[in-house]
Amino acid sequence: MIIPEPFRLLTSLLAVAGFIGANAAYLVWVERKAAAWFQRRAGPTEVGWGGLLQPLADAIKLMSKQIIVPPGTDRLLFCLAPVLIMVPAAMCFAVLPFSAALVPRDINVSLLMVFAFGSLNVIAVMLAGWSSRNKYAIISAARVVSQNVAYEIPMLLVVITVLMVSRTMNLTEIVAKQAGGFWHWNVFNLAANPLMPVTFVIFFICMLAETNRAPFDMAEAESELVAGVFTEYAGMGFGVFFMAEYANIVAGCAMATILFLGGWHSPIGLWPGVWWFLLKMYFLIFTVIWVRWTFPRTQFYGLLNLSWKILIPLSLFTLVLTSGLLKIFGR
Amino acid sequence: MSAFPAADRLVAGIFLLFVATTVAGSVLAVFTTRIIRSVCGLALASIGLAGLYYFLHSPFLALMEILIYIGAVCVTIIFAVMLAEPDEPRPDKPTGRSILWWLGAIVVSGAIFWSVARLGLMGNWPTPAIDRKDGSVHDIGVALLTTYSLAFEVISLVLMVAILGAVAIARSGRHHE
Amino acid sequence: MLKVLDTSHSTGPQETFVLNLGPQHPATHGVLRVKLTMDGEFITNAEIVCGYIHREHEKMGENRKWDQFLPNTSRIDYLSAMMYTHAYVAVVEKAAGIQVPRRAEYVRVLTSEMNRITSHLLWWGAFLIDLGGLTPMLYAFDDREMVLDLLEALTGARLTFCYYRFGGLCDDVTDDFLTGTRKFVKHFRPRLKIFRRLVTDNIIVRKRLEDLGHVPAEMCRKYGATGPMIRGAGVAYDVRRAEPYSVYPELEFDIPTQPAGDNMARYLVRMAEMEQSLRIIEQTLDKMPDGPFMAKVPRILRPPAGDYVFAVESARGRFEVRVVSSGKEIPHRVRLRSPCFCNLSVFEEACRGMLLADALALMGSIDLVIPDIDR
Amino acid sequence: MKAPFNEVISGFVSLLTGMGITLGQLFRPIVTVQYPHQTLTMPKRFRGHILLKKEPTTGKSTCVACDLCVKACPSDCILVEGEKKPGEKRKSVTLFELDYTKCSLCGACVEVCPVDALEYSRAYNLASTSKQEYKVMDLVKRLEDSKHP
Amino acid sequence: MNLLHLQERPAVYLVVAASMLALGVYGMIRRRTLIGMLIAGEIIFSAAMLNLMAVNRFFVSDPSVGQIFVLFIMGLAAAEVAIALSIIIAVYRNYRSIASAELSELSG
Repeated sequence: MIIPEPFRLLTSLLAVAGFIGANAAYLVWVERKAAAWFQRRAGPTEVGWGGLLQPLADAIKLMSKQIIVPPGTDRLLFCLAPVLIMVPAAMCFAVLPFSAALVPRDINVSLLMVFAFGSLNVIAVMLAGWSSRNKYAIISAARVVSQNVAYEIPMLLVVITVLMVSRTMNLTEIVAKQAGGFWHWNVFNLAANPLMPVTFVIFFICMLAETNRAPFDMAEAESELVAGVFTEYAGMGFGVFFMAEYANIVAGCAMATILFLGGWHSPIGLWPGVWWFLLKMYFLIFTVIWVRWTFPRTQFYGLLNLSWKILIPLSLFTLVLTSGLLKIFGR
Repeated sequence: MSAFPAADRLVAGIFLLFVATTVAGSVLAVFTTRIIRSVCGLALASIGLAGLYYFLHSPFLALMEILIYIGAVCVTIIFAVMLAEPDEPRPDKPTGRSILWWLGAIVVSGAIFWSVARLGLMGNWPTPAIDRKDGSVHDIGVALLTTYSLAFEVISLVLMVAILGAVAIARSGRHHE
Repeated sequence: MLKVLDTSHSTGPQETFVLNLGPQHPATHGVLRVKLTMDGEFITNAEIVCGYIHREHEKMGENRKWDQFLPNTSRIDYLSAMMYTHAYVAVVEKAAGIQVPRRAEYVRVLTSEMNRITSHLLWWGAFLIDLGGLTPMLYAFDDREMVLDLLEALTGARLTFCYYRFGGLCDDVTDDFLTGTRKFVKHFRPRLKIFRRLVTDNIIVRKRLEDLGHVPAEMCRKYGATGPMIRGAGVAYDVRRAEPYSVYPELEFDIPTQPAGDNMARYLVRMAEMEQSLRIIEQTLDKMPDGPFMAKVPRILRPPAGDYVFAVESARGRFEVRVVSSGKEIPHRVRLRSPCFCNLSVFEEACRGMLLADALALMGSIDLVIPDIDR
Repeated sequence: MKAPFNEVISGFVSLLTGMGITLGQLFRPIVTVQYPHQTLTMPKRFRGHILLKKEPTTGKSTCVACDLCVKACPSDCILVEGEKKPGEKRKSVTLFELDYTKCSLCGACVEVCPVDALEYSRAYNLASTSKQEYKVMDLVKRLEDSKHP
Repeated sequence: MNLLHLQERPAVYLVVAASMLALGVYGMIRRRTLIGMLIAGEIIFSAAMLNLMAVNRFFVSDPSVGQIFVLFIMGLAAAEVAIALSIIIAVYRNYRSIASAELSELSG
């Protein structure tokens, strides 16, 4: 089926925007509900059936609030930061293959694209913290930068491992190579590298750290730094950061699904389709929420130690191991 | 692309947008007094540059530009800004000397711009190839590890030395331990 | 080259800044203000500014009749209301020479220990929130509510119990209460195991607590820090054993101590204390004598002139009430020695050189109740 | 070399254990009370604000306006006035005002009452738009308005 | 001048690169802090890269050569930034300032 290019572009734009919006809104609801159930509470129940209209109510509340730009801030950057944080998250979605046919834009170096735009995230958070001119926000911004720099490294190393196994930078092809049963998925591709499950865990941990999620939520750290970089943001300014956090989580979990869990392929090799992709992705998102509501926050230097002393050596080791195995057994 | 209405106009518009972004970013980076905005200018220029690379048939480099320049260089600079002073000292009253400096800078950069741009516009270039294939990532990889393997090794050595040097210099001033 | 750049003798201005923690900060659990002088994320100096909710409890005691001060006692440290009331009631009984019936003493110990469990549970939840873990608090509150329900049915209030009277209790314990308490003890032991597996064994928690926030026994003595602070530094000092009161000498329990003196030591001491409290509760339930719950007490109390002191072990340490009677209806002087004030004063010295996040973990492990600091 | 490796493994296992526990709690019923829809019944001994008891036979208070509760109150929040009606042996209460904004719910007044005229209310979710309503709570009027015997 | 096919004219890229170079040089002269000068230096690097890429695209037969060179420049730029910043921080620790005018100890 050939759809004329302008319509295709328009529909994929709308679909991506809608997908991000719906996810950001409803993951808030899911998170609140899941948190409540983990804690044996009921969660939102009042607005709509089972609190389903809660995101709408939240949005209305946030939008009706006054947006305060405190005196002394760098006004331009302070207002720019919330805008800037949404862009990279949205750009990542432009190349994510939801299924074989459902790719907004299939480009040859889509893997690189996701990580290139993913690395913009930190600048936005950083600008938010810096321009607030608030001590808590600046401490938090410094933390965020060193955290993101530290976790970018093992993440890219792990991705390079996957890259070497699948020998392409095209996400669609990476998934296509994992067809036919869960034993072909990269996470279980023990022939290429017996440490593949470990690399998946490393990727997942790095993804948590890159999206500033608990137990690595140094950006917010509400019991230490009040609200971290978001301290001075009010109303929808804060709301946008909140949405971007969920957009980033979705992007990260989608990447984990694509790189390790066989994308749209089913575990038994039958009926591939977008639902498998969504199922795996939402399972990972649930795990992210689950982790958040189980663990306390790590120390800041514990977090850096984890990256520099454990994750980077481990991922380097898997990288060397994979290349060695590839060299010996070839393809 | 042919099915797209007014495709070439759209493309030209996007191209001009990228050119404007690049130049505006550079201007911001150079002229603003706040260093943090200056870094933002550099980031902006990098985004524009990435777009220009895309138009120069090299999406790979475009993405690498974003990854390295914004993801690494800008972040590192901002980090250093946080450790050191945030702002430049406000310029004092213009003295004769500073005006002289300013005039000198204007003249030098103006001369450079004029001569290089003139060279670019009037230079005796061969006829440009209009529709050429892009160098694929595969080609780049092969060339890196065959023809340019020495340069590749030297670069990795330079990076290694840079890391070690940076660590050594930065560590020597630490007085907590 | 490297030598030139050595900055150990740098002459430039020190790069420190002042971080104002509080009076409204999520980590200070109330209106406490700490002025931190920071070098980056390291604390070079801390200055505690308290007094934001000073209510002059001591002065109130000197303006009221002896028994009119009773409601105040449960509002000084609202988390160990029973124990604070116990201290005041006991010092007045000592002054007036009132003999308390044994049943009342057993009930006092029983309810005090239940109160200790609620206090430690709340500390546990709040401490985990300080560390960034939000879920354990709800689990702790689940169990805490059970105890509070029992105590509410017994005393009529959930927090400010005001259950003890000079010479006994305001009302007898009910059978429902006793069976309910037995049920709770049975329920709570496995819960403590779950807490251990969920939190105590957790690697993140261990990394955040172990070997951080050292408060050695020396420092505790210097500032008069007591309770889990000093027991976490390896000193088995517990007023229940050091200056036995009520029926504690008849009961078997251990004083948990940890030698390390770090955050984890204090954490473990409190967790072990909850188990010891369960032991005490079981014993008091078994040994509960029959008899009156109230002694004969004159309607208007005029204790003979003198200076009386009585101390109890509250959930946070030694709580001491000193009253000076001039033989009148109204005390001449009421002096309250609250454990939190002394425990907090350790913070300024202990947090020097620590990272902000670790210092807040230290503050959490001290277990502050701000009204108790300010009184 | 072995120790840090073991720490990583045991640490990871401890994380999984924690996640197992929270997952177990996820499937258990909720324990909170959905407040406006569900309310609690207070236990018998619950100490709310005080009320004048209604004597079943006369439908009036037994209070004799002896002022003992006024003297017992640590916070000075009770005001009682009574008058001796002709033909009665004791005084009867005409005004019993409670300043609930000052009351600390200690129950001293209830305990001291010689004729057992006071009781605790079971109301715990009091709310009002005006402070005056709690500044002066006229208990005699409440007694007359109350429906229950 | 036809605006529609500007992206296929090498001169456009060369002029943009020239302007970036000039701006970078101006910044190098005018900026009074080390970090500001470093940023100006990065602009100059970018100008060089753009120039290389433009020439590579329009006048060179093997399309991967220019890309490889630009990659090398990026690597060098990253290394340069790392070293320069660590020196700047070390200098800052010593002098509590990164204004270039104040670092006159070596000027005698």
